[in-house]
Amino acid sequence: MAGETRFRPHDVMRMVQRDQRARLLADDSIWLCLTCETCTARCPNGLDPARVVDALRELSMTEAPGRIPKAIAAFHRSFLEEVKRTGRMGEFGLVLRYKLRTGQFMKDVGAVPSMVRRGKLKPLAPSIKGVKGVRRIFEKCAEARRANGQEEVRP
Amino acid sequence: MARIGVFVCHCGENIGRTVDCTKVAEALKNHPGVVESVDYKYMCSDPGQALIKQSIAEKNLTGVVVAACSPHMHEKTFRRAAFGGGLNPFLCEMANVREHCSWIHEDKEKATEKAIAIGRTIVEKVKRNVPLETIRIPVTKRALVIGGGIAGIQAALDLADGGAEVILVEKEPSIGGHMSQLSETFPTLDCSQCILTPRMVEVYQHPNIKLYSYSELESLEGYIGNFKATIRKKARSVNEELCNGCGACTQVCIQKKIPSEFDAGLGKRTAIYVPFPQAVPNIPVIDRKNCARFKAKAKGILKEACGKCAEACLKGAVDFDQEDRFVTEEVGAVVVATGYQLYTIGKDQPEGLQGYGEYGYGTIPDVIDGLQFERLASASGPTGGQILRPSDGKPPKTIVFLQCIGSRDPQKGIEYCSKICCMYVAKHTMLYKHKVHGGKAVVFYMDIRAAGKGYEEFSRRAIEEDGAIYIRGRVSRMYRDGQTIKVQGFDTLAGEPVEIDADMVVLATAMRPQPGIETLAQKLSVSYDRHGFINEAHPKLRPVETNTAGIFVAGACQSPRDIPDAVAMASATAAKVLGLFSKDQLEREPTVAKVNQDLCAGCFSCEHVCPYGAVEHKEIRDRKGVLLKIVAEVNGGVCQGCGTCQATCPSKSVELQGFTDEQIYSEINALAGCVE
Amino acid sequence: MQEKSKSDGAFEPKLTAFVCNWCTYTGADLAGTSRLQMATNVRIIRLPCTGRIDPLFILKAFERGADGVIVSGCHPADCHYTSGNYHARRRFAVFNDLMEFVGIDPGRLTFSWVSASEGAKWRDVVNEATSKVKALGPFTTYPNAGLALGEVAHASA
Amino acid sequence: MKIGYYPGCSLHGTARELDESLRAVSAALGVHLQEVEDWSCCGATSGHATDHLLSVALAARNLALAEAQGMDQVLAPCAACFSRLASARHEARNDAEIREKLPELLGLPFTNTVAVRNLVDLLRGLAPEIKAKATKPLQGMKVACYYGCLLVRPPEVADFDDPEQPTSMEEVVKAAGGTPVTWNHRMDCCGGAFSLSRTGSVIRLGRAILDDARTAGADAIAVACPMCHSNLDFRQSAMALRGEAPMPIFFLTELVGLALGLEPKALGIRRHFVSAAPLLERQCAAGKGVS
Repeated sequence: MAGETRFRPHDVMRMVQRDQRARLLADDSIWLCLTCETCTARCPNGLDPARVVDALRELSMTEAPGRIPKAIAAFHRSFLEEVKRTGRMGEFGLVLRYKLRTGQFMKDVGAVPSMVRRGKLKPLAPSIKGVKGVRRIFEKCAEARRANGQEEVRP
Repeated sequence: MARIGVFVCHCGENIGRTVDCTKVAEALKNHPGVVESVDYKYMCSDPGQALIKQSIAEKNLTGVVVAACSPHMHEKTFRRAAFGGGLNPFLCEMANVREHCSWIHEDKEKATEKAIAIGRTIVEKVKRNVPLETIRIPVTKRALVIGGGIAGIQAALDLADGGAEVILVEKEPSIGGHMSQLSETFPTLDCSQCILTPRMVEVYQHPNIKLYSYSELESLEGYIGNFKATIRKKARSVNEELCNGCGACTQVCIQKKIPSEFDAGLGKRTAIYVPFPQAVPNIPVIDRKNCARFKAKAKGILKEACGKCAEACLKGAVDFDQEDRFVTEEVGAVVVATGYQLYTIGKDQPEGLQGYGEYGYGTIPDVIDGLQFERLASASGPTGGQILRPSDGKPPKTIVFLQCIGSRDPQKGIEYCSKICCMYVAKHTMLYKHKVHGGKAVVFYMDIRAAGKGYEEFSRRAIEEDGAIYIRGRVSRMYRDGQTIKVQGFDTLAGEPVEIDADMVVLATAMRPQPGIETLAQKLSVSYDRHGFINEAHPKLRPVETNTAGIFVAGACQSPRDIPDAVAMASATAAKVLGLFSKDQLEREPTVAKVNQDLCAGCFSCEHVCPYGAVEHKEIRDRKGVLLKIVAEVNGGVCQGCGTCQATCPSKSVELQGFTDEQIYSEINALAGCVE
Repeated sequence: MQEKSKSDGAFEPKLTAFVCNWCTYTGADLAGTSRLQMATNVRIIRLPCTGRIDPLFILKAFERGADGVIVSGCHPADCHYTSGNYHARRRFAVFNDLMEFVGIDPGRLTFSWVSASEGAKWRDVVNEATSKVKALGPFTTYPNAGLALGEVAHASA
Repeated sequence: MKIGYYPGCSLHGTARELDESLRAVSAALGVHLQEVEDWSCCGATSGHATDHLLSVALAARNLALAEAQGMDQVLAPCAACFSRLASARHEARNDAEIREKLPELLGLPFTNTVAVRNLVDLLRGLAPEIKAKATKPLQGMKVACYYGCLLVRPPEVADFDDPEQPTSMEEVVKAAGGTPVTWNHRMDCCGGAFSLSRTGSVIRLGRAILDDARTAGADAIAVACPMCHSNLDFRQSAMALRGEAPMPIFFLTELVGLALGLEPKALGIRRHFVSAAPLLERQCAAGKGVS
């Protein structure tokens, strides 16, 4: 994915060293990282750019939420929302939420019948038994963020 | 009554930062027997030493304690100062409050407390020191040089020209080392063999040099001026006395496809072989692992196989039954010059190191290392100096060179810089461009480190005159794409990815010490760092000495070195050794054992444990010559002062001077705060 | 006998280290030049070789208030004096039993080999011995002091 | 052999065939899969891209459940789930602060005693059995083994095979009687979680992978990750710009199942978007075992 980004892993590391937070967060490069971990596996200095990018994304959620590519933010929100609701990621629910967020109602619609035919798309899934435990995790993590003075990550 | 002076050194800030030196001096001032206790910024400086000398005279001191660095650092300095002040030097001792205190602790209060305790301990010891006289021992004026590469050759020649006898030991069948494999050398592009081979011949012909090729050091005993080296002469299977180097044997050998070590695996050799035409000595050796006759024997076949080389030899020099032989040589000094090996690019890596799977772990035949490229570029190489791909023998139109493979990579390889790669890669691009006109040379580098006379100019020449393309950045991976190698990397200066279709890739792999260096270092009792490089005694002021007196180090076995460095170090070791040999006798510390012959019962337990055979029998007779008893006596010239005899003696009648029971008990007591 | 040193109320043990000049002392120097931080509880007594160490030194150290003792020299086969450490090793094999006999917990005595290039190992030896002795608490007296020290001396010789 | 089983969300949805084929193959090989009761989502990319602590805790919940249910190892057949669970285990082992926080976050005891294993790791261990029980070996089928990202990277988390030149998938394919091809894009990323949000990227990355496998002469690609499968299978029609021949994408378990003589239907192979039928018929017609 580095080919599609403005800042590549080494640029990101350099900018972090030079504390160019604003420039980094104003760009969507960090959101285009797929966490394939190649940078981390090959860094001769044993650094972990993949984790740094994760940390930057976390920062970006609270410091520059407007800068996150809409489709990607919508995807992550929809995903976490679905997990928080049912304890698992139901693809139907995820896609539904995503489409409501992005307004791309028609995208991939043609694929729906073939998906259903192949038994790959199930209707809205019921929650798991221990969904309260999952919600507890979301709430505790939100608490921890508030305690650190960070804003809540809002799924 | 003891009158001790204590001198506390701040060592600039090295001690003062974590130890309150003034407080240490104050505390020790009140210690029984101490009549003078002061602190000073730099005790080892001239004014510091003058302070000690002055106090000895003014306060009439009977002992001196310098609380400063390790005795290994400055004991000699301060003993000389004490002597200058009129005191027997052995009445001066050091309390180590730097290496053993200020540098390893951060808590100032605790460190100060500990420094005081260390000071007290040594004060108590010095109170019990007695004047000792220096021992003089003879020097064997013959040097052992281990390793016959350029460093060993230079050291041997300088020593021999300076009048010393030299024993040169080389583990390979020929001297010459890696330098003999090189095509041309930076920064002058002069032919490596043209400058090296005359020196190799000179070694062979020098009346003062005895060469043991295909030999290794088995063991080393003794001490400075008086070493005894045992050398294993590996079975060459060719009688060196009879062989005249005609080469008939190698012509008839049936094994012709053994990868040649000299050609870095790119060329082939026979099983009986001379590594290269200019080898010194020009005597073949049989590689028993690959020889048909020995292989048959190893398989248990009784019938004698092959033997063509023996038939071809008119001198009858081939000797299949030869065995390893051992010779001993007495020498006064040792120079270690065992050189380097390259980081392997294969998948199998030594412990702690990883290979480079993203570069194919050496599975792509046209990915080679620097030494292999040297062989391709060398007129004496497998291609006669033409640059051709190992896979199909075609000249490569594009070569990509990757620097820092293994070097500067603490994650997968080693963190140090191998120093020579920037320069030899620049040289490689030039050699390539001179030989393949229109060829494209691309270099991926992290930094260009060209510090050396003419080096920066040389690497600029590669770029500006010969048109090598330098790309700052690393290659993320490469793979075979039909006949070419796809090289994908990143140009950090342009800020964009690059992809190059290369015909050949040369990896500038890291320099590592020779395998087995640890074993050798242990035989020599010299220390080595965690990479296996031999440690010098002091990184700045004693760069060619080791921690063991009489053993010196030159070349790439100490750290990555280029040829000028290795040669300079070699000459420096020669100067050091010749300096040592300029004296007929060496002075040695009188830390030797002495027997109290009144107490000795003559059980000779000491004789059994003495590693040096220093214990002799002495007859005690009365005035009329009647034998009263036989007691032990220690030969002070042979005794090395380990003190094992003293710990063993049942009647406590032998004592190691400078480390007597009384002195050690006083130290133990002092640590407990008991001062008598 | 001196009172046990205390700071912040926590027990700070005293350890005496008998080390050889060529390997461990130099290794400890290397720890210093490498600025490796370690516990402050160990005091070093430098000897030419572990072969010089009389088992009585160790008993004496305990008698004089040490809570722990470290004995460290060259690795086997690395002795500067060829074989001093072998003699030491043989001697201490016998000595270990004696320690238990007089009632010293063997955990208070650490034997190790630290070469001149093992600064980090020396740090580990110091830290581990210190924490081990810390856990054992102060050494008060020979619990089995049925026999006088003199007899111990003869037993060990 | 008994092993804890964490299917993960995809195996109940788009990657049903992985669940089906895994269960079928396990039964045939005598591996008892004990599903972690009441498992929840591992958090996936959306977790770790937005809240580090959340990502560790969501994954750790499942490890804690497995622990409570008496398991000592858990199989996570989805490479992404494997990576998240293994990361959580790795973090909890190396970060004392997180380790101490976790029981409170989860409301469950957690001592981090459950090992996490991936699908390829498990099958490689079973290679001798696969070979012995392969009644219909995949003779002649040229398979490009596609590892993707998360099976081997980062090496200290995955702790499995060589991070740059792994061989385990090839070993499994060989045991099943197939012929692994040598190709270059074995470890490149397929676009992962961007299937919905950046479909264009996924198509670009996927095409490079398919092209390379084709050049290497592969008949099919084997994967061990629902995301890789979805991107290469579901999105393949969009990647075939120049009308290239379809390239069936198999889960590694499906190939093993075929070799063991299981019915394609029981393995869920009919659920693929790119039909495997022509390839399987060719194999059959050539008398090469696979029905």
